[in-house]
Amino acid sequence: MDFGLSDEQELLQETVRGFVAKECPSPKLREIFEGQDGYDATLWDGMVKMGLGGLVVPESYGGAGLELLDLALVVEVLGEGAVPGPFFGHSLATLALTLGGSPEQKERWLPQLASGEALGTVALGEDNQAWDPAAWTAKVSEGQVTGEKAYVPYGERADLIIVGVGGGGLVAVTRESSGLKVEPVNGVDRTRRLARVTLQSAPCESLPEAVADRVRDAGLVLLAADAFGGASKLVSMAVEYAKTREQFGQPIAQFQAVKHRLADMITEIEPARGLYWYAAHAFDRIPDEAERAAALAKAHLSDCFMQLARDTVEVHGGIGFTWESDVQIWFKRAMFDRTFLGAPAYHLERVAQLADW
Amino acid sequence: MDFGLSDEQELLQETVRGFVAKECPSPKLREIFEGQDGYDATLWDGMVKMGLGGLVVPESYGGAGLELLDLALVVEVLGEGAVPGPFFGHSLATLALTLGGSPEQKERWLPQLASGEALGTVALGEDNQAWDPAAWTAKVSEGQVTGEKAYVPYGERADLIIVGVGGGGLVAVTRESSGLKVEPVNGVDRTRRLARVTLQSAPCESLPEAVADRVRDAGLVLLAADAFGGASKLVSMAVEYAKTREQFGQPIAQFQAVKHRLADMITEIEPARGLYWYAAHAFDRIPDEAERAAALAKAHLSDCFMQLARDTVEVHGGIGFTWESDVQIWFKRAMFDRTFLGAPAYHLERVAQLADW
Amino acid sequence: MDLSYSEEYEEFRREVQAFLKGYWPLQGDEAKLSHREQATLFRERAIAQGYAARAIPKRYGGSEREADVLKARIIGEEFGKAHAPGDIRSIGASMLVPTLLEHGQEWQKERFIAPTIRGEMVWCQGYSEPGAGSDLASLQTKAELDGDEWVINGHKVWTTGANIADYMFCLCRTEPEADKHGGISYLLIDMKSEGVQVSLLRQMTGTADFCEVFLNSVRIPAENIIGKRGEGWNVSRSTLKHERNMIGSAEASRATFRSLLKFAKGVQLNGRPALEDPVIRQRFAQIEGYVTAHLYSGYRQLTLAARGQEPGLAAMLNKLTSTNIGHMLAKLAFDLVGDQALESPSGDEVMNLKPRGGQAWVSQYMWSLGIAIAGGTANIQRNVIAERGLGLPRDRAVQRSN
Amino acid sequence: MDLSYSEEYEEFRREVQAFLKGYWPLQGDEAKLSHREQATLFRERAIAQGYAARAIPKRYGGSEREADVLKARIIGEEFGKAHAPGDIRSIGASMLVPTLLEHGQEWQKERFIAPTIRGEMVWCQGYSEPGAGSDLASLQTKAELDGDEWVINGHKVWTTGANIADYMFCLCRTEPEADKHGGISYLLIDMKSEGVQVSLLRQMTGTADFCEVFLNSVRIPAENIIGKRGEGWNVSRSTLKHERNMIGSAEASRATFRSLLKFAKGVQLNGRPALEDPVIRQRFAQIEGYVTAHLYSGYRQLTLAARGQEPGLAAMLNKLTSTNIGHMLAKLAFDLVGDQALESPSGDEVMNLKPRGGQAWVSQYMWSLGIAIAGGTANIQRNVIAERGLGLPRDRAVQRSN
Repeated sequence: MDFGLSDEQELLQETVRGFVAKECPSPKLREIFEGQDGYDATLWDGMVKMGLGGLVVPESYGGAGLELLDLALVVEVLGEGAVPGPFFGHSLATLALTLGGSPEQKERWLPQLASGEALGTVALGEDNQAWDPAAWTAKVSEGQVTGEKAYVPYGERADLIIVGVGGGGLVAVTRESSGLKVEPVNGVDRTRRLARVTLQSAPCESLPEAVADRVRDAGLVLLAADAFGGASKLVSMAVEYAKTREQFGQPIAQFQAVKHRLADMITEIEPARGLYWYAAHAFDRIPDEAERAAALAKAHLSDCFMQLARDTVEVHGGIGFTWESDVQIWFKRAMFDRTFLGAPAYHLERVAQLADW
Repeated sequence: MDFGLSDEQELLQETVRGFVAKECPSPKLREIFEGQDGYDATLWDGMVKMGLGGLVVPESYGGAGLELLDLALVVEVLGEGAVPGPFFGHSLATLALTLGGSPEQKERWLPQLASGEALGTVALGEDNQAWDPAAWTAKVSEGQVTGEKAYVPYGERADLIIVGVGGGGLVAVTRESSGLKVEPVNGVDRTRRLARVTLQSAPCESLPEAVADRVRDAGLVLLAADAFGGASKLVSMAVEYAKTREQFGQPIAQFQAVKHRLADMITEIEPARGLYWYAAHAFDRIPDEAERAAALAKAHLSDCFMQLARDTVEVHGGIGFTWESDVQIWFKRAMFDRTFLGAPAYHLERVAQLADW
Repeated sequence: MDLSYSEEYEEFRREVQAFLKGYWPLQGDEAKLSHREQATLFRERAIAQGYAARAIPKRYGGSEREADVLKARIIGEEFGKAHAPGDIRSIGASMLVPTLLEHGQEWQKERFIAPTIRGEMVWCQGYSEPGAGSDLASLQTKAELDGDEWVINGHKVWTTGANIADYMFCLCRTEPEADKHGGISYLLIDMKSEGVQVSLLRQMTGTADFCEVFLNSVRIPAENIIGKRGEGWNVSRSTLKHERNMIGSAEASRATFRSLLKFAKGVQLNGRPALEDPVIRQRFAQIEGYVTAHLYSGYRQLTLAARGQEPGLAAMLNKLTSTNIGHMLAKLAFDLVGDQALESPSGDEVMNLKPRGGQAWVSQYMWSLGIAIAGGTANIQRNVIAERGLGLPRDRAVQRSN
Repeated sequence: MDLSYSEEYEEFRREVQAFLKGYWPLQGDEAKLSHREQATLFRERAIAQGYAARAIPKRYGGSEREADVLKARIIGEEFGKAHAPGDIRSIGASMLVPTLLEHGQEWQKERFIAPTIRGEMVWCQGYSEPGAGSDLASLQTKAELDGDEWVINGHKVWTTGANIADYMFCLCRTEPEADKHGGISYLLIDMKSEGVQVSLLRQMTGTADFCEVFLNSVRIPAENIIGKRGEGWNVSRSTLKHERNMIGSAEASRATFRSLLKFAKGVQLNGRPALEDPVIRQRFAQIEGYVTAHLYSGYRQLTLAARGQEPGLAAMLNKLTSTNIGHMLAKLAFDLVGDQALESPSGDEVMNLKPRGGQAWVSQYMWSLGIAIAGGTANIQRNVIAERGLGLPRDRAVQRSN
């Protein structure tokens, strides 16, 4: 029994961490955050060159052939750095095709997605919090899809959109499809831009395997991993600030109220890393437990992230509420992680149902 | 508009407070607490002599003719002192007869109850948290009542028991009734003893007016008032302890963690006194709002009381968890106030329903 | 306990209602004036009638009436129902004017009070600095007397309304040799003075409700000081005392509670009305307990004040109670807003987009509650409650640094 | 990440299972012995087999095996399933024995370890005093050397099992001139000595799980000291280190969670099964998040230990996490227990009544969790996490008093 990472996995995290430190330090991050479309070609190209574009794509299609746990480990590090860009949607699209595509579809799309030649994304949720595949209403008829998908990561930029449709199926729509309208959403998280996708008899291809639930579960795990990374980063920001900010002639970290709050913050997040590790591992190896573990990890970690974001603002005082402070960037990522694919209360109820409580 | 007490009401509280300080100081309280039946004849006689036995009994029947607000103000002070004895059940019995009895029944019973010659109590709840009059199952047939009443304050000692029956009615049963079995319950709160009352075709008299809901509401207000008094007392115990207990060469009140917790404790309870004042006032004067105000006051204040009891134990450290410490006496009264007549969650749901949410 | 008003007060209420019926909204040509002009005009009439500026002597432009919290409350209620402009709620009226009345020289009162209460002169407050937040008295902005002028250099932050203010009341260090609190003076700065530079401080919501003010060799007349040199700290404390409000914070909490409840009635959560969700119902009922307690505590403080008694400890708790309720409401709002939490809380100048959907105001208000939670303010409040309210020992670091 | 055991370990597990099948429960005449005698007998065989006392050298009665957390875990799992008596979980075995191994003299190890790990010698811990709780080092119990004996006077509290213990390991002040921590020695007291008086400390539940020990001119041999004079504080710290447990607290939390869940499945709340109440469901799921996180953190620490790496910060959080979970579970239990909260949590000797109903154990356990919440312990934990874990400045008062 080994509840830990392999040397390769630790190396992977370190490599990505080094890349982020070098290619996406705070000034760069803020530039993209403030920018028009939350996308930086150099940064994305760098990630793709590292092989991050096709982490879970089989080697036979030009990918790294890794598993969800590896992908989640990378997402943790990207969450730590609040790295902006289309990685989340792209990864889920590659996973959807890998799990559910026909050999021909894989052949056609996966190499391009892995190499970064094409950008993928997923269009899952619909209005009224319809995140559950069973609740989707987009309709497919004679190779054409019609419907509204509410929050599509980097929908404006994606070449390929994996769209969730009624009955829990997935179809692929390309950028060039007629009947495809993509409008930017004025999203809260400027590091992960969203679009609203309207499909009006848009030509599409169905993925033959029914993997929508699996893709949703993978998404939950990745949001949980991002939340763990982001929350850990917030705690270190709060700790650093408290050590340096002085009031009444001493660092505020000297005040027991602040000191104990910081202790509570690290106690909230540090033990929770295993929740996303286990959920990813279950996705890869223990299918019976995967769905519930994913729901629990997402509910718990995204709620922690949000709470720690509030705490971090409070530790910072007024400055923490300014645009100028970097805290806001993670605060808004916390809002994204908490809300996207369904709020904690929703997934906690699923946790209860899936255990037959 | 005047949201405050009259001079008479302030005097009433001061008088009772003086009585409690003199007649029920800690050693006396502990003696009764440890004792066989949680009853002290001298203490009860003293209370009756002050007129507390018939506070809400009309003057024409030998009482003080006061209102529920006055009664609640007395209960607050008794809660502060954790005064043991049958006051709660007795008061509700006098109220039930005053509101719901026939002239003949009032004539027969109220003077005895007001003078303390006879002791009254109420048998409301049944097993499975059946506190709501609509949920009662005791059956009346041809002047005889049959059923099980779960938690009857001082049921062993009462001369007259007002019993809640199916359909939400109230009947009076006397100590001498055949078919009446009273067994002591090993209750948590040794200052308010309980009994289980089994009625097997016990002769009874119905009260002609349907006042069970009113009696229940009055009970909720009195528990809220007791909770306010008890919680306030706990906060002062915690404050006093923190000022005197030294660790690391200073009073623990000097540690910000303790200091802030005490500030949070007083902030929790002090503003909430108006909840029971208003609920009592509504009972007396604003019938449309009485039921909901009573439910809100009981839910809020009894929950505060329990939370502050936990907090007070924590401020005291290990000593707070001992039998020897007086904290336990209020801790257990908090358990009583929180549970009796239904837990906070139950009444919060009623608050929602009564507002048509 | 009597929750009705006595006949005297009901009569007063009818008078107020009659006045409002006759004078608001303005009629005829007056209705064509700008809203601000209309407000000033109406306010003058309300002052003449004794319905505004009641605590201000007539010679400074007030209506000089005997303090009567119940009448004040009736005026507030009736003006509120009629949406009529009553006492101006500016920082100048609520903080500077009481300070002037207590500590100002005669010429200062004559010059500043009347235009401030009419809303013609707008003030901002220059207290906080980048290095002086909860430890306000550590402020570093310097003022040196040069002939008959103060020369001021420094940097103020969180200055609400500095971009539209005519004047700033400001704490500056004038006696560098004195101890921490003893070296501060309370000065009035004309915002049009040379060397005053105001910039907006953008919040994480994207909007800018606060300013920074840079003071670069700003010169003001030596006479623009309230109280004596080095007494500014105490002068400003009396300002903070006036800032306290026995009932306002509770009524604001209740208003927010009600609007969130109203919002919840129109919201679906996971396929059913949000208010049918038992968890949401419990949370609303729980918060209602706190909101109602807070409100009744305000009524009680009001009653004590009307009787000439001290509200004591209860008054010290109002602010922390409001903050706590704000916390609970913001968290609940968060869970009600659903997927709109994915959308920006404000218009976005970069993308030039407005928030979608008529209910976007909720996310706006969810964020604005967020402001209340920021800062060491709640901890400072806890210190005050513990030390002044419960008589617990003072904080050693705070004591040492004084 | 590999949550299965490798073949080597599966083989080891089969060996353990085979041993248990052969030896537990005892058969024939041995089955007629008292439970305690059976346990001692079986434990000796388990030690011989290498399934108990693995860290203890053979010459002190142990089985002296190489440290292997996974094997230890397998033994724990299999002995648990078979309800077989494994390593004795006494305070002597978990705290005194490791201390003796690290600091004891040869004769002390030989004399005390073997009977302690066999369960024949029972210990209690004399640390806390009425005036020395979270500030343990302020203890006042005095020991003075008189010839070849220590003469001890003082008063210890919260001494679990003092009423049945043979010996107490005890902190006493032996160097009154030394500084706070430097004046303490670690002594071993025979509980049968004259002047030792034990009384039960009754808790608010009505039961007595703790004792007070009064030491009145108690004389013990001078050689009954572990470490040198004045080094007792450090000796005791190593004891506390041994007390830490990477996984035990998490497994205990999970066991409590499961038993509460099981209880909830049989409970009705307001006329329907408690687990159908959406609020209760949410709370269980929320707590499961914390319990599961805690457990996985334990697995990770175990894995790091197996790899010879330091668990670091994570290990410092175990205790506070357990306390937090205990809080949540106790509160939930409170809401599940319904009207049984009106009943006494323990038998009542005064009224000679037992708690009614088969589920009365819940209120029992609701209270026992209460114990964990008492005391400044959680705040001390927060200090440790903040100072040693996050590198924040030390508490001034604590520092000053050292």
